[in-house]
Amino acid sequence: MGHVPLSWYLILSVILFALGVAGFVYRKSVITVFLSIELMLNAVNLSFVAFSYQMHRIDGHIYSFFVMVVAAAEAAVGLAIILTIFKNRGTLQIDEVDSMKL
Amino acid sequence: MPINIDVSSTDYLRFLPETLLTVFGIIVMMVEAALPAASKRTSLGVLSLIGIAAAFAANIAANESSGPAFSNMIMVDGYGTFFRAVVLVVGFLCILASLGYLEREQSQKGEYYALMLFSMVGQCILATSSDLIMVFIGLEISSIATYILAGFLRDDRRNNEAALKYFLLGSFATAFLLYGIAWIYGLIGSTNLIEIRRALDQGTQPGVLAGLAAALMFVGFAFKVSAVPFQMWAPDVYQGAAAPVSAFMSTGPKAAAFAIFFRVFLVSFRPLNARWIWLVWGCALATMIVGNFAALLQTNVKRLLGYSSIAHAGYVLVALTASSQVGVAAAMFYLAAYALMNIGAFAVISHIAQRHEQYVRIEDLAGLGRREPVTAALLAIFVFSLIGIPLTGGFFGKFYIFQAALNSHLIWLTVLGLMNSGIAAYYYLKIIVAIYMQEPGTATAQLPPPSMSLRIAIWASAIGVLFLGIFPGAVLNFANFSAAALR
Amino acid sequence: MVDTVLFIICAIVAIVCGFNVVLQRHPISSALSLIGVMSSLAVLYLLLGAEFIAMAQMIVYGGAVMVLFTFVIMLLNAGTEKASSKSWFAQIAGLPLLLAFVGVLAFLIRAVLPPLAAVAFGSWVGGTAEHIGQLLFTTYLLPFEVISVLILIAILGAVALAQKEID
Amino acid sequence: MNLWLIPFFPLIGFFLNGLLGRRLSKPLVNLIAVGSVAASFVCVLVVLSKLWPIDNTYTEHYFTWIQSGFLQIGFDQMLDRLTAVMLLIVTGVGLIIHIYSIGYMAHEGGYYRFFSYLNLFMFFMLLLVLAANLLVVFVGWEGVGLCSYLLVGFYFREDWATNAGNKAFIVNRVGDFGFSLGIFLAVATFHTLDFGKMAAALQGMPAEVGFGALTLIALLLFVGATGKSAQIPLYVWLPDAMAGPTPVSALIHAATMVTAGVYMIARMSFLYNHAPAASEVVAVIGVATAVFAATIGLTQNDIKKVYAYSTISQLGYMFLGVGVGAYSTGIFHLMTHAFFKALLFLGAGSVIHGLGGEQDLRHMGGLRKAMPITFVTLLCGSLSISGFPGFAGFFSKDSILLAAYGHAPWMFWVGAITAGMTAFYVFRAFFLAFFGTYRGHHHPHESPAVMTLPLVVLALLATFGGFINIPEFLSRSYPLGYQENVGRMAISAGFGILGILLAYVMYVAKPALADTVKNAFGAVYTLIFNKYYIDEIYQAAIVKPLEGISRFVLWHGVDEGVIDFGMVNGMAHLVRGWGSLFRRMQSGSIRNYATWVLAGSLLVIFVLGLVGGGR
Amino acid sequence: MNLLLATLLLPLIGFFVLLLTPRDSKAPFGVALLTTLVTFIASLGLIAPAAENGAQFRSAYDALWVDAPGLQIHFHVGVDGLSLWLVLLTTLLLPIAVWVSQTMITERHKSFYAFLLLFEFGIIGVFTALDLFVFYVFWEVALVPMYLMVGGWGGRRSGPAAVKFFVYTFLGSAFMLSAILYLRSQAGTFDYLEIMSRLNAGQFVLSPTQQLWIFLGFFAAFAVKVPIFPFHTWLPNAYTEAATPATFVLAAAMSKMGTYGLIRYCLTLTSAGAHRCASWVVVLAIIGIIYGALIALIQPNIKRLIAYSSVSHLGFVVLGIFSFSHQGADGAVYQMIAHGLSTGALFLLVGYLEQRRGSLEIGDFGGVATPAPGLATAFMIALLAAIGLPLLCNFIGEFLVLQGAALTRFSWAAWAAVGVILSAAYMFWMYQRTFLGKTNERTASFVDLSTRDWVPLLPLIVLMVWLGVYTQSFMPPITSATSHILDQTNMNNQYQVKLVLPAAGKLTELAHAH
Repeated sequence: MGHVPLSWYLILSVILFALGVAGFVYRKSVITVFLSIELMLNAVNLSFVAFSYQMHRIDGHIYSFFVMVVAAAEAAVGLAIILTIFKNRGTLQIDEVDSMKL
Repeated sequence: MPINIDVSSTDYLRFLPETLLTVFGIIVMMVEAALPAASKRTSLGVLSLIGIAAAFAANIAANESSGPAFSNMIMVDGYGTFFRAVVLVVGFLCILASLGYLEREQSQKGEYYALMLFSMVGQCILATSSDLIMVFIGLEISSIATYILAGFLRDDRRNNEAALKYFLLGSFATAFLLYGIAWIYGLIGSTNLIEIRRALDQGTQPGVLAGLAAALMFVGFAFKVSAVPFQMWAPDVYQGAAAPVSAFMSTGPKAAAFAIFFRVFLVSFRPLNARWIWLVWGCALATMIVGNFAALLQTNVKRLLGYSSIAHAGYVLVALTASSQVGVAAAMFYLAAYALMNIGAFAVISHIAQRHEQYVRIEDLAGLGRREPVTAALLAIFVFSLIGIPLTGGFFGKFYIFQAALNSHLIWLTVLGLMNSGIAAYYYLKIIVAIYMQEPGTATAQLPPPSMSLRIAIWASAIGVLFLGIFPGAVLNFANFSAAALR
Repeated sequence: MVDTVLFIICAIVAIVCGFNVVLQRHPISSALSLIGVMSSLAVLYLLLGAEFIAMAQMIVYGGAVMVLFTFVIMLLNAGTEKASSKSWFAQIAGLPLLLAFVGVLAFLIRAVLPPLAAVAFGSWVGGTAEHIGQLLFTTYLLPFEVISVLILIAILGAVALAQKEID
Repeated sequence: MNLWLIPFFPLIGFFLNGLLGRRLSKPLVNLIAVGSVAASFVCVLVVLSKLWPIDNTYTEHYFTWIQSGFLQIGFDQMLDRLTAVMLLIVTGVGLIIHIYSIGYMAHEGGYYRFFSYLNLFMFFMLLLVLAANLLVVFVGWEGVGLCSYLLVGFYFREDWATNAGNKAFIVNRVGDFGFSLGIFLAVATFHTLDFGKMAAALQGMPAEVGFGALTLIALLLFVGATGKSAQIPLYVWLPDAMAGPTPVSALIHAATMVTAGVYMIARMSFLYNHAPAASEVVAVIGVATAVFAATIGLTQNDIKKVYAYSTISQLGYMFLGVGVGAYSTGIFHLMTHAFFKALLFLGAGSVIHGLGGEQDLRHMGGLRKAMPITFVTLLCGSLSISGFPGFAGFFSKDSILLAAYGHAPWMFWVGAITAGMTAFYVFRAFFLAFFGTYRGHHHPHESPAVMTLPLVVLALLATFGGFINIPEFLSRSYPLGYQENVGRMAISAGFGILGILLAYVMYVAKPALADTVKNAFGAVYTLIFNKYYIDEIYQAAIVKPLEGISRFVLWHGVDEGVIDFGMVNGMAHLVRGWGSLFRRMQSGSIRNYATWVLAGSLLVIFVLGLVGGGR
Repeated sequence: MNLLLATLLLPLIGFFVLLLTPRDSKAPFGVALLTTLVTFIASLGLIAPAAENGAQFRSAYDALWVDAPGLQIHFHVGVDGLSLWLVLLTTLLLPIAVWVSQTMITERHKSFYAFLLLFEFGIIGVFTALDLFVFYVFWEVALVPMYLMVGGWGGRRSGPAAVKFFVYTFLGSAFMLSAILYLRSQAGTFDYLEIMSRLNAGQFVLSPTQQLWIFLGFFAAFAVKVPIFPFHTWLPNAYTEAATPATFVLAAAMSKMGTYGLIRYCLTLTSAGAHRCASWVVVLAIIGIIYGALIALIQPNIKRLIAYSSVSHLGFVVLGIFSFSHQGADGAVYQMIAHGLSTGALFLLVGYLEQRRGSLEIGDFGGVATPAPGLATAFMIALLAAIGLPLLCNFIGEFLVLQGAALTRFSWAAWAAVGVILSAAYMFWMYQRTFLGKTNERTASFVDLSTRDWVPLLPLIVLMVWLGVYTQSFMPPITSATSHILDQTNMNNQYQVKLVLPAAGKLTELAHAH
């Protein structure tokens, strides 16, 4: 005993992923919603690293690394998009961005 | 850990199309910086067209020496080559259609063309990738570039909204995909598609967990191809984005996503076939039904085409359900045909819509047949192809898909699918009715003639659609031959 | 023992911060909570022997990305969320679906996943910068090169969409 | 031998007058019209003289008309003694009436049209008579019906004329419905429609007992005959058909076309001999029609209507004759009837012509001085139809009644009483027109020679035609079917004379009596005067309901309501309903969309992970 | 040069040539007329070979069209006695349509002619295709220009009518495509002759259930196209709203596509299915005959009346086909041609009426015969043909159909013959109210038919008489084709023709007994 079962890590990952989803579904500020996506990506990273440990291979780390890069790029683009939204609508309430529907 | 990497020139040749696209993307940006402020930026578009042409040539060359490259990261085979070609043609036509559009909107910028090219890089990678890491990166490159393109006219509220929706939901779905990749990695220890297949064939992993991984990846792919119930974004985004961008989004990224969808599910997850086949069955049916039924009530042409693209995704999913070589070939053919007809339709709409896309309702098409008989006739060809009338690519694709389905004994899916295409005729015909059977409205009355580049795009799409419908043999042969890659 | 304690502490911090991300009504609180999550994850990465990733997590994520976020939040002066009656489907169906999601996945991990190795701190250190670097420039050369296109796109996108604010 | 020439000439006449008549002068039109019939008459004479004494059936095959499977139908014509009689009647009487028409139609518009129709009629009638198989009979059968329609509706600007034309054609179609079914069944039974072959198939077979195929065929064909020959229940068109010009009534609705049913039954005697039940029906319908129509005839005021009902009645006699198996008597009466009824109609036409179109008996009277020739000839005709001994009608009618007595005495009695009624109403009309004082306004005048000459010829035939012994002539094919019986002949003749006397008393001697009688019978009179309200009953029971059902149930109800609105639009609504549901799910809200993605992913995980089975 | 190929491709070539002509000139008319006439002349050459032996496909042309692994599609066309007259009917009708379009179409002539030519290409293809895929392709190719013609020209509500027409038929053909694909998955080829020979040789067998489903698939498409009750509700709208030349080809030529398909494919490929459903189909056909006639009886619009009469007339064709008798089949084919001629002529005349009066409500007419005797006469002739007067074309068809039906089941014929009575009623009633009676102030100035108006009518009238009198010019190829088809049907399915009443054989038995 004394060692933490890997499955705990995985379950933590699941919980964090789910929290990310929850944030996406329940938060009403565009920025928080976007933050929730980052949370989901972090959760996935945790899984990658945990699985890497399991197999003693570092491919998972590479994945995590790439995910971070992607997240950074997404952040740049996403925030730029949010900027344009704010500029045109003067709001960051996600529920008000629904002019196209039905 | 042995370090043996020999990257040969062949590897670079196999990756040449992507490289060329990137290089031209960079050149476009540099040239733009060098251009005097007042000069016209159309030349940038021409430059990117040249880049695409070069990439196309490189694609053919790469196919001559097919095989894996960069330690099995990508796999150049007929299948990949086909989709690369589709993507490149799509990009070419969309840029052609964009030239005049951007001029009209006074948004002629180098970034647009560069982003187009970069997006195509991602799609080409998707078409050829043979490792999930490449899948992820290709998908992101393609998607992020497309998010920006969707919101490219940043002063346009609809563009903003489209970009935001596409971006947030796209990233959300990508997270699922990524989670699926993590699980695959955790279960199998590799993300190489062939390795996954091999491991699953041996069956040492719990099938349930493999199923879970497949399910999460399915969510990601299904989102990208707008399959029910992950289709919600598509109509909103296609409606909101600029028409040439919608044309691009609904064809290029979609074809690429389907390419990898098929590759992953038919190569890697084939051992799980029994698990996912009914899922895809239901998904295909639901996608056809939702797309077609919801489109019945649309009055906005772009939104209508958005729903129609959902429905067409459903047809392609039928081919996936068939999960046979014929099915793959059918899907390839169909996506190529669909790309042409959809780009054509969107291109004509972008012309009719006029400045700031004021005229995108069906009734704005009224009387087009009298005012511009040629444009109208071409639009009619696209619409008939979307309906699936013989002698157009749309028909032959649909025919081939359902034949594949029947060969795999999917009788009910075939019947229901074909019924769906019958119902679909109704909303497409609303366009035809407007063009030919109504008096000209205000929109068509003040229509300036289409620009030369747009005309070329439309004509090329139309000729392509008819060629695929009348002489499907060559493309079909190639598709069939290369579909063998997915075993 | 230390492993367990560390894990539990970090896990609790991560979860609490995660909840905070979801529950806070002001974006800036959510952003700060997210930094908390990331930091505790960095510790967990270290526990799992991923040195490089732990560092990258702090520098890239905690540093660059989150700073960008806070910046934008400040820039836009994003206020507290307003209550909205829209998206009723999300309000109603969200929670049960989430619980089901967590339940199913947790069940699968506990019940179906074959027993995995237990994590012992320092028992395996593969994820040094050297290891990563080697792999990155051999096997993962192509993705590594290609991801530069992504960065390029990000730059382009930021320029294309936010140009006016910049000049 | 070229039998085809016989109908061919009138056909040429039809085409010439029909296509060019408008540009031709009247004499030329006359020449073509009358000439073609005359040529055809000559042709008949030549043919008959060559074939005389016509002991065998002579057949000519021209071309295969229809060939399909086992069924082969030739365009064939044949000639035997029956045909010969018919040919002579049709061409002979036809010629006379054509000549008469020159005078009668002289002042009418559409002169060429009239003659071309008349020629066309001759063509079809001759085709019918000469046909060697049932289908060619049917061609003529329908063709004469068409001509009847065209000629009844000749005054096409008038609604009463076109209504009558439509009625004639449609009622005939109902009959033809039966006729055609008979043909189908005959093909199914005999595999041929040739008279010769059918007869041969039945040769030596016993008569059918009960109700079998043969009876059914015979009855179905008889349904056709009731239509064409105006028998109960399809007689209703004939009185209305008097809307046509009077020569048409004479030719088509008295002398030739309406007798086609009788001819057909005689032609198909081999069949009816094998279907006694059907023959019984024919006889009963015949006798019933005879008496029924005669009662209506008693009360009519329109001179042509009187003759029309008398035609129906006389046709009933003929069917009685052929129904009881005495085919030759039916044909005999057919011939004499052709003479005297044509005469009566032409005489009536002469009266009408002389009075400027007046047809109502109440507006005539005392014409015997103004129109002496018409008076005399019409008297001959009236006596003939009344069965006054010595006149043509006497012989033929009595032969039928004698045959009927041999079959069933009640038929004889009914027939004899009918004869009395016939005599009464014919003479009623005669007396009302020619005796008493003139009650009209137009100045009456005698008709021109071109009209009176035919009257004279027909009067001679009506008077002496009875001496042409048709039963004897046809005895080779048809047994005589009756025995001479002076007593019974006297009875029927007596009824006739009684009728004439009664008419004389009521309309010449004591004119007031008529009204007294009329009032005495009150309700019965009204019933009969209104033709038993049969037209109204048909209208209320068939036509109106059919229209109502078609309009409200089928069109608005089923077609527009159930199928189009209910099923087709209902499906569309269903699809649209689902569509709008899917559309409403598309709420535009990003968070909702994400929730759908979440829900979808759960579903996918369930299906792929848990439902997929296995580990 | 293969004459059939020439007949098929000439309209297509003409179509492309037409596209190059200037819009506002006489040139499109000239090109269209010339093309259709040359096509007609070329199609005359098909008679001789096909008449030699109607059971075989002559002038056949077979070329590999699509060649992909696992999918060979042959462009295989040929003419037998069944398709021969239908092709000729089409090629005859099209020049007429072009001719009358000159005056009856008021705008966008060029497009209309183009669609006519495309339509001709499609429909000739339908009648001659020997490959199920090719058949389907032509089936739809004929539909599209027709849809555009119906919707693009004509009444105010022609658009919705056209859409209904299209969606209805397209939905039907979706089932047919399913059936074709399924058949192919069983037979391994699309080639009709190949499938038949494999079936006959027993190389593959379709179980009765399979046959039933395939039959139903085909039937759905054909039933809508014919149309068979209750799939007919698109027809009155489409016929009435379309411009008259469009109605003309729609009614005269296109309605034969469905019946042709029934007899060509349903009877042979899926004989067991056809036999199993025969009595139902016949019931529907008979309902259609009577129902169409009854509704025609009270129609206030001439065009709609003739439209419903078409439902009735085409019911006869279906009845004939599904009586499985020689007479019925022959009659059905004959009736197809006859209906094409008579209804075609009627619609032409309706067009003339509409030109002169601007309306087709019967109430707006009356007394037309007085100012326009020629028009009235021509109408009467066409009408007489339509109601099946002997010596005119429809009679032969109706007679044989009813005869065939009577041979199979007498009650069928009895019910169907009711339609014959009713046809006289509605036609004559309409004629009376339109042409007869007194003129009113609007009809008094009616202009009679000019020479130009007579030109298209004359060939139709001549043919109506010719087909009615001398059937031997037309019947032999039909008979040999239908007997071949019936042989195949019965070979694959032992079907007893049941007579309700004793046949001749029984009579002779009776005779011997005594």
